[in-house]
Amino acid sequence: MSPLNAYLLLSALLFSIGLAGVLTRRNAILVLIGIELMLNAANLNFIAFWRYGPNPAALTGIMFAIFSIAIAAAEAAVGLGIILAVYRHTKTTDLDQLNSMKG
Amino acid sequence: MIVPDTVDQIFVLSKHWLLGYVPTALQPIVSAILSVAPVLVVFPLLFAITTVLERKGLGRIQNRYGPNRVGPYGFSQPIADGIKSLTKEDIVPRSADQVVHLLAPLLLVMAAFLAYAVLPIGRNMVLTNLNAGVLFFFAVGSMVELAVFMAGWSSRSKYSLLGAMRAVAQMISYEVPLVLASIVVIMASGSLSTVAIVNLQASYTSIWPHWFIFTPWGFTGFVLFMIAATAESNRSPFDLPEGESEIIAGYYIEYSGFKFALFFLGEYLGMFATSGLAITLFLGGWAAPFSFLTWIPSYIWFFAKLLALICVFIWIRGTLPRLRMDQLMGLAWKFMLPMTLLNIFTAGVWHFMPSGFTRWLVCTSLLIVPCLLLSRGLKQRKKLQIRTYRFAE
Amino acid sequence: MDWIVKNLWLVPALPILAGAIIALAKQRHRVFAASLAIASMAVSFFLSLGAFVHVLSLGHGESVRQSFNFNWFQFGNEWLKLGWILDPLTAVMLLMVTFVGLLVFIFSIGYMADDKNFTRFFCFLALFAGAMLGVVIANSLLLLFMCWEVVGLTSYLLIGFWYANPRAAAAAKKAFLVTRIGDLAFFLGMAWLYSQTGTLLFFDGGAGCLEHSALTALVTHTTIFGLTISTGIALLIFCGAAGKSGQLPLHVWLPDAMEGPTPVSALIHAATMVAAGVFLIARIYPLMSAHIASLSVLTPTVALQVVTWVGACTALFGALVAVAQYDIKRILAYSTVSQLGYMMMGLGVGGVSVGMFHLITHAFFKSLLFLGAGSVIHGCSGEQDIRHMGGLRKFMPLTFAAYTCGMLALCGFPLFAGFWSKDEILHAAFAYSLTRVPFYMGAFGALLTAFYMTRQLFYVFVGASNRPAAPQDFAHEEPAAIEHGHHAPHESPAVMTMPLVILAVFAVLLGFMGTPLWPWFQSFLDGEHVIFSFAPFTAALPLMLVSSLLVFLGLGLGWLLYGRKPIEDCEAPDALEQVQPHIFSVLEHAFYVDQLYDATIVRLNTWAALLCDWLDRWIWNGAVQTFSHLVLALAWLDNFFDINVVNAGFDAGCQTVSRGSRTLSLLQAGRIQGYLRMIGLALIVLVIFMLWGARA
Amino acid sequence: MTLFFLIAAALTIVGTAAAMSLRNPIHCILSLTLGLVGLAVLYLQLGAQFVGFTQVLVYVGAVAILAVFAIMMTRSAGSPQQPAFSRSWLSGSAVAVVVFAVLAWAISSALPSTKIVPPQPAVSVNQIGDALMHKFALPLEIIGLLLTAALIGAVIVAMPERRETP
Repeated sequence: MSPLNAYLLLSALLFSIGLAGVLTRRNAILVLIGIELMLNAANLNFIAFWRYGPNPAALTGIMFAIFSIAIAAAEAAVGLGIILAVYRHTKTTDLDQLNSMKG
Repeated sequence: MIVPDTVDQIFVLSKHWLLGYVPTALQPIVSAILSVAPVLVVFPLLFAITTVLERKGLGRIQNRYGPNRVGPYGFSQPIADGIKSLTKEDIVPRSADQVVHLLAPLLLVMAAFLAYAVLPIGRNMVLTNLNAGVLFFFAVGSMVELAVFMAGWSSRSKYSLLGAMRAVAQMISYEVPLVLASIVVIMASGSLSTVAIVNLQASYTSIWPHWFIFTPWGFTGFVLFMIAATAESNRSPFDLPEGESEIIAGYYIEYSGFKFALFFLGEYLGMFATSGLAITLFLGGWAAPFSFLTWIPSYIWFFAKLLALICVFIWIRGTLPRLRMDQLMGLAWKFMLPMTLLNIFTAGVWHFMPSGFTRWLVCTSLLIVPCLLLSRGLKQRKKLQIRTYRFAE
Repeated sequence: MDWIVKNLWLVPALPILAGAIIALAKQRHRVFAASLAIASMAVSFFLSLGAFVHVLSLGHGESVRQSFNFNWFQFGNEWLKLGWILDPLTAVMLLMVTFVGLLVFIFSIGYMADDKNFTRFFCFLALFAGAMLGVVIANSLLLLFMCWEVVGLTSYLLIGFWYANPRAAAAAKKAFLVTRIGDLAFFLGMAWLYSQTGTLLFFDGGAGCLEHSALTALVTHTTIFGLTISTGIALLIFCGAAGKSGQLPLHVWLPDAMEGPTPVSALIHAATMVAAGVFLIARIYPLMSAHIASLSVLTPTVALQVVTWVGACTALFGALVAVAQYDIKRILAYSTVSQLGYMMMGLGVGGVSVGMFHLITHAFFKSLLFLGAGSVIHGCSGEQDIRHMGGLRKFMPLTFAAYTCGMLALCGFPLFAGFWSKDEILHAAFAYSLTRVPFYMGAFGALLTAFYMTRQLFYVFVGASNRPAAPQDFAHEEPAAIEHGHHAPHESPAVMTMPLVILAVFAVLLGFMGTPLWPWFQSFLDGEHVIFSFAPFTAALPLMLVSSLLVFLGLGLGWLLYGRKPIEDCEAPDALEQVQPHIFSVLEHAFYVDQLYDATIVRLNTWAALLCDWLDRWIWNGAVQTFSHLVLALAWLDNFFDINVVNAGFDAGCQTVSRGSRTLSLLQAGRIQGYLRMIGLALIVLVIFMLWGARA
Repeated sequence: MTLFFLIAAALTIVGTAAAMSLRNPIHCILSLTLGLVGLAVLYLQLGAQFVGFTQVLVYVGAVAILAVFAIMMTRSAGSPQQPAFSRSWLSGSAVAVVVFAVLAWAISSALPSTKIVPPQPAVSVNQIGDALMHKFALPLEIIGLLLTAALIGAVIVAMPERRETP
């Protein structure tokens, strides 16, 4: 069980925990957090592969992680903004009720 | 001079001396403990002294004696306070969220102590010489807001929640100018590690030290940094969260006894940490003010500057009235933020211009003119609007 | 062109105009109608006289014929032309028709005096006279045919004058239909002639259909059975003539036509109309006698042979049947049939002049006989059956005298008009190149003629007056006679007896214009100079003796059977009947020809009608019904198909689509987590797929 | 598989699991911050100090607070009346488990379990700064643009409509 595998397994676990959160939680904000978690799992992968990858000096892993964190932050901000707007409009953050976008 | 050097490094040498007696297996842990322990002892003592100093200072400003009953001239007052807070009953509201209620003060103090890891108290007397020291400092600083919120929310009372919300909003608003102000120094020094920044300032030309404060962007940076710092630690003009006259005691209203004391400890430690960073960034850290004074050990200078800044804080607390919430916010986003960005710009200009009087003239004018304009914007007397609740309808 | 030729059209136009005016007059304008009709007839007569004088003055040869043609109407780029002609034939006929017509008009004033529809009668008479004159002067076969039809119409109207009487109406209808059959053949012939020659004008300055160029064209082509076209056309036209003149197959209507008033019978069924057929054959004689140049001029063509044979048979038949009739007018009718047969035979064997001479003379004495019969009926207040008459000699001496002159002329008593004309025919028949049989038939016919006329004379005028106390069935009597009451028979008034006397004079004297000694009439018609010579007289002498012998024989027989012992009982069977009852009954019923026709044609007609009715009712109607039902069934089927298959299928299709869409829409239920779940599954599949690929 | 790694991993997993399963949203956020700090520690352990401190600064400092604010403003701070999990939680978690199983299987089967551990790469902030300024200059600009846009967008979206009467 090489350290890389360990980290990958950990990130896979993190990812599936985030996915479980997204799929099961009723509150929109917690779903958003679940998504954040999944993104972080991806970041962990980046850093793990950077650390145990063939060419650590290239710093691509780190760069990717940094940019990913930036984007995740932006996404979180906009997501929460939207959730607030939805709440103001429909007075609820319960995803099961927010199903007007349907066929 | 040999003598000052050994005196200067006395702590470092003693630590290595002690380490010699420890078995190698435990050495990393023991060395960590040995370097952390003095910090954990020195700064709480400093906290005790500043409480007394502050109360006597405020008294003198307000033309009255401070505490003078306990010990000589009231200087053993902190011991009495300490015993009082320990013996007081620790009341926790029934509806409070027990776990979060307990965790809040611990997280606050922990965050404060973590901040000292990167401050260079003396020549090579720094706990951890991190490459991204300043970043570490701010990362840890941001946990304070979370702790404040936990405290406010967990005690389930409207006043504490209101206080917490105000505190968090204020701290977030002033964290941005704080970081931007420090960025100026990082840009100028080209490194994030605090030790490198201080070493950069430790050199002298003739007798004048190369402190950053003696540059136009340095001085404005220092002023902006100090304003943001006072806001960060909820002191004096920005102590809206625990404005006694309105919401009694802010987010730690439901705390009593030792947890209450911890809150105070955390607050003061936070103040010491940010002023420490100010010292390392602008006032040359442990560097002596004049070349001929370098014989005095470096840590003496660090603590001297620290005491000076503390007195400034106390002085400001005594003189300036409390700001209104919207004035506070306006100051942060309409004055501080533009000024810091401008400061970064002037630092850039400073860096590329050839040294000389023109450089000084250009940079100072670049800074003073917008400062006057922006401050005029703040002074407009805005009609006091009816309070609109910003609750998410 | 002289004035008379150009204005020849006035001759027929005046009577027609008078007829038209009288038609507008009211029933009570009796005097006005009569005078107008007679006036128009008189003017026509004078014009005809003028025309006759003009023709006389023209001299001889081809220039004798003058015709006036005009464009009638245009169809396509051709003009249809009509016209009238003035030649000796026309002149003679004009004279005869107008003169006899005038006398009949005068006679009918008296005869119809008591009739309610007096004006209507004169209107029809005037119309008939005009039409007859039209036929005479016509230079175009089309114009002739038109007038021919009007003549047929007026004969129908006049026969059926007392339309209230069903027998009269039936007789009129019968006359009209039978002549119609003949006219049909006539029309076909005309059409065929037009198609061949391209014109219907007789004489059009060389281009007419009776002129040399057209005739040669007709003769050269042959149709079926090797007959030349001219023969075919001639025969068709002869059928028309046969119909109108009552020749053998189509003669049945003539005896029944006696239902009409007696002046009608006199004018139409004795003198003019029946003569029209003979005149027609005389008019188109060049066509009939046209033959290819190779044959000699005198050999009779097929058409003429047919005319001859038909004429001969009709003559014999008419004579035979007349012997066994009881009705006074019916005897005269059959005698007319027989005489017309003689005329046709004359035309066939002798040529135009022979036939026409007998026609003219016959017109006079036959109309005399009819008018005489009319005055007798008038006298006996409508009694027509000769067995109920007798001994009228004492009551009606003038009528008796005129009647005997007519009877003798008819029989061909020497020196009377009939003798000369009938002798000419018999002479021509004797000289007939092909066969001698027509001559023998003609001779026997002459014998019979003499016999039945004497029988009639004795029945009516001689012997005891055995009028029955009360006349049996009144129904068929003339309404006029009924009011007359039953007092003794009396002489007719002057207006009726005067024409009789005039006609009697002509019946006696007319013969002398065409005797073999001085054949003026024949040469006048042939357009040659008349030469006074004894040669033909001496040649014809023996034949004349033979015919007069026959006449005396007939008279004797008649006196033998009927004259010797006066007839006492009207109910007793006829003398001849006692001798030969079977033959007598056959003759009396006219060889059962009517019954034959009824049995064959009429029944065929009814069957055809029934068949058509059945056909129409079941076949056509059935077809239409079945077709409509078929359409209905089709419509029902279509509706059924539409509802159950199309609609149902479409609805089912729509339902499945909507159901499918509903299930599909569940996929997109708006639940975000649902979508994410799907994405998760997709991720799994993707990874597995990638790995699977990698490991393989 | 040092002890230190195990502790940090356990910390992260416990934090995130709690974040996804606790009833009270605020508790979820707090446990999330715990998990994220654990993750930052993992980054430090992997030698990426800069990323670790940014992780803490960005997530614990900003995103957590933002989430807390969002929760406070949407009045779902109190313990929620309805059940915390959506009706079809079973299938969701099942999918997650299967995803984990597949990924785990993929990882374990795909990569060769080499034991050799490459040396700890020493990365200084200067190197990161250089890389940012040179190799990754364009992405940096784009990220700057993106962040400003996100900033403005979030403000506009969350701003109450002007017609709101006071």
